[in-house]
Amino acid sequence: MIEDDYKVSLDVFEGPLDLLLYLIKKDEVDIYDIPIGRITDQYMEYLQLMKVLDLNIAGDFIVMSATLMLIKSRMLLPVEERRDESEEEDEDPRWDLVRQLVEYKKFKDAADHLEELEMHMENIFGRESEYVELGDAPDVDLRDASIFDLISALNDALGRVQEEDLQEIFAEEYTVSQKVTYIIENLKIAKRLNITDLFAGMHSRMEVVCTFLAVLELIKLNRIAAVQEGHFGQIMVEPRNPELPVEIEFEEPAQVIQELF
Amino acid sequence: MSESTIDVLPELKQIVGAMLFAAKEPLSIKRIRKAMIETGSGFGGPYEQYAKVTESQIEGALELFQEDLLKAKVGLDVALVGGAYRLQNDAVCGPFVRALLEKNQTVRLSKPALETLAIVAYRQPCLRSEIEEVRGVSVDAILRKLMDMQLVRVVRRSELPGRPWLFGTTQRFLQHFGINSIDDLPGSQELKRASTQNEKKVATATFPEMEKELEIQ
Amino acid sequence: MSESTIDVLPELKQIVGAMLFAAKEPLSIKRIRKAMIETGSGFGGPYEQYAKVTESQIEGALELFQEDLLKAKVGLDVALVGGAYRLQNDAVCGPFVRALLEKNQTVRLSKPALETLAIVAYRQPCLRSEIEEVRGVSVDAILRKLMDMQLVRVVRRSELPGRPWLFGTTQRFLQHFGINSIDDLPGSQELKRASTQNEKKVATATFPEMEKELEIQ
Repeated sequence: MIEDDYKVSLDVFEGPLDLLLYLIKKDEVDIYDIPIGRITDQYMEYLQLMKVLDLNIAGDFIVMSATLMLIKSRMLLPVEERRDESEEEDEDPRWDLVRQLVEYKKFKDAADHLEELEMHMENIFGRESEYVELGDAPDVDLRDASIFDLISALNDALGRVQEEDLQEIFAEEYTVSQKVTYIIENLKIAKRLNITDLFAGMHSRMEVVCTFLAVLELIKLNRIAAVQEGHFGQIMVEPRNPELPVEIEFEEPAQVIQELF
Repeated sequence: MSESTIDVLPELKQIVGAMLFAAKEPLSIKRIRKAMIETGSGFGGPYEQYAKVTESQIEGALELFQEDLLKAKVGLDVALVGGAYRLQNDAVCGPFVRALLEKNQTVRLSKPALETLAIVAYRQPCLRSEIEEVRGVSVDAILRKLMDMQLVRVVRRSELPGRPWLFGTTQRFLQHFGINSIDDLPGSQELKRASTQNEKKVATATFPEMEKELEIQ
Repeated sequence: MSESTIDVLPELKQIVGAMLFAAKEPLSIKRIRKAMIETGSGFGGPYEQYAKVTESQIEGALELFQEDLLKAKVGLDVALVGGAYRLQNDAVCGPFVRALLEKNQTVRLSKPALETLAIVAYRQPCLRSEIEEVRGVSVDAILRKLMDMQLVRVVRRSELPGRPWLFGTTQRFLQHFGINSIDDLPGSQELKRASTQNEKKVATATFPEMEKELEIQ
């Protein structure tokens, strides 16, 4: 079983709306005509992975899954019956959600604009000789891949792993700390690694998951950054503070492994 | 390299340039005028003319200064940031300046932080619950961090039950992003809304811990 | 105010201007070249040309920069101070800058301090006893103050019995007075003397307290 104090607890500041927009963008579907069944299934799949990985997901994600299920079921009803249930005329059950997503999308665009301004200002120095620095507080880099991008990469890697003989899997021993060392050592040589390459040649799901958790742990410790150039681009792993020694104690996530099978 | 000679009276354009250069922070027209008046009345004689300078004359001098600076292509520029003028390096020279100052890695804001900041910027003064309604996720930790970074501040308490805090952006926010005023942000009319309308609409969320901390300060 | 565009490569003149502006201290040509090379090799691509920049090219760019700056009359000037270049405000605008910075009372050195400093400057490296010989009065306190102000420093111990300290001026001294090098001081050839000749001549004075303090540092 997973130990209570083992938490990757990479603060997931992204919420359910981010996940939905992520899926909408990934599938290139029309935000005003969301294929609710397909998106709901994908949403649940990601949510399941996040739960299994024991990320600090908020209740908001659960609430949204209920909302999605409700919309999905109401979409199945003929229009007349829908009207009976709610007093409103003919309203598409998706409408409230769409409105919320569109509204949020506007602010995401506004945030993109701020991001551009921030990058521009990095090259500007005033007489105070300081670009208004935000202090040393280690923050997640702007180019950082979102947690959904990472999970998507994990999903792909798991998909690539051959269905194996279960006996064989459990015979092998993989640990997160082992993979932490593996990543650090590899980054000393390569400086920059494609996350897909990190999973390359792995034959068991356990190994993939341990590697993935090691990536999350290192991100959380601000030792590495997962950066992505452009939406849905390749995710690269880079070292952040190479001079710091690694001293991480792990409780191995046995439960995670079990749940994935 | 020139000799110390005060036999030629400087033009307004030169003076604003020298002031912007020597100042450690952006200068407002008022502040420039104040220094000119002080010098003018302090020195007297031919300097007295500077004591009569108007704000629009200074504005004109600043425009001329920027024009001539850009024409000369000397790697410098003037920007209006948060209502004040700032002398700064030309953005194209940024990479060289960074190398000189050994600024390799800059702390950049994460996407969620930028989004939260955008909501605060457009909707200010706004409640934490309003931000959470838009983002669909708790913003407690991010808001706290943005306040630590002095990009967001508490504007005042709202009149809603529980008197929750209303948040807004700071002068530092404007400086960090090089913005003169919130109205300069694109789509500000669309994304803004009458605050009264929403203050009523939005459910009151208590924010006890943070409020307690704030009161101590 | 422009968009983030690094699509136009800056001229050397602009780059040296931006660097002098952003630097906190005067810049040597070597230092400017180092930052250019770093940027050039770091960015690669079209930037690589900057990695090949020579010192004389930079010197040329600095001359051009100063020329264009003075032509534009923007209240700024370049000075060569202690072998390094510094961007500074135009001297004629000084009174206005002082008013702005509220530096109405500039710290001026007293006559005795200036005299002591002059002796150190022309005769360096020199012993306290040499200064006292010229001034005919103890300079212990003044010397101490000048060292506090970082205008005077200990160069090394002399070879004389008791190994007393030898004093000299600092980089800050050059900056404070806007001098490029000691040789630029008027009559420096006349006032200087072969230090060997004098080291023997001058009586050794102990300077116990000060020396003790210095050793602690």
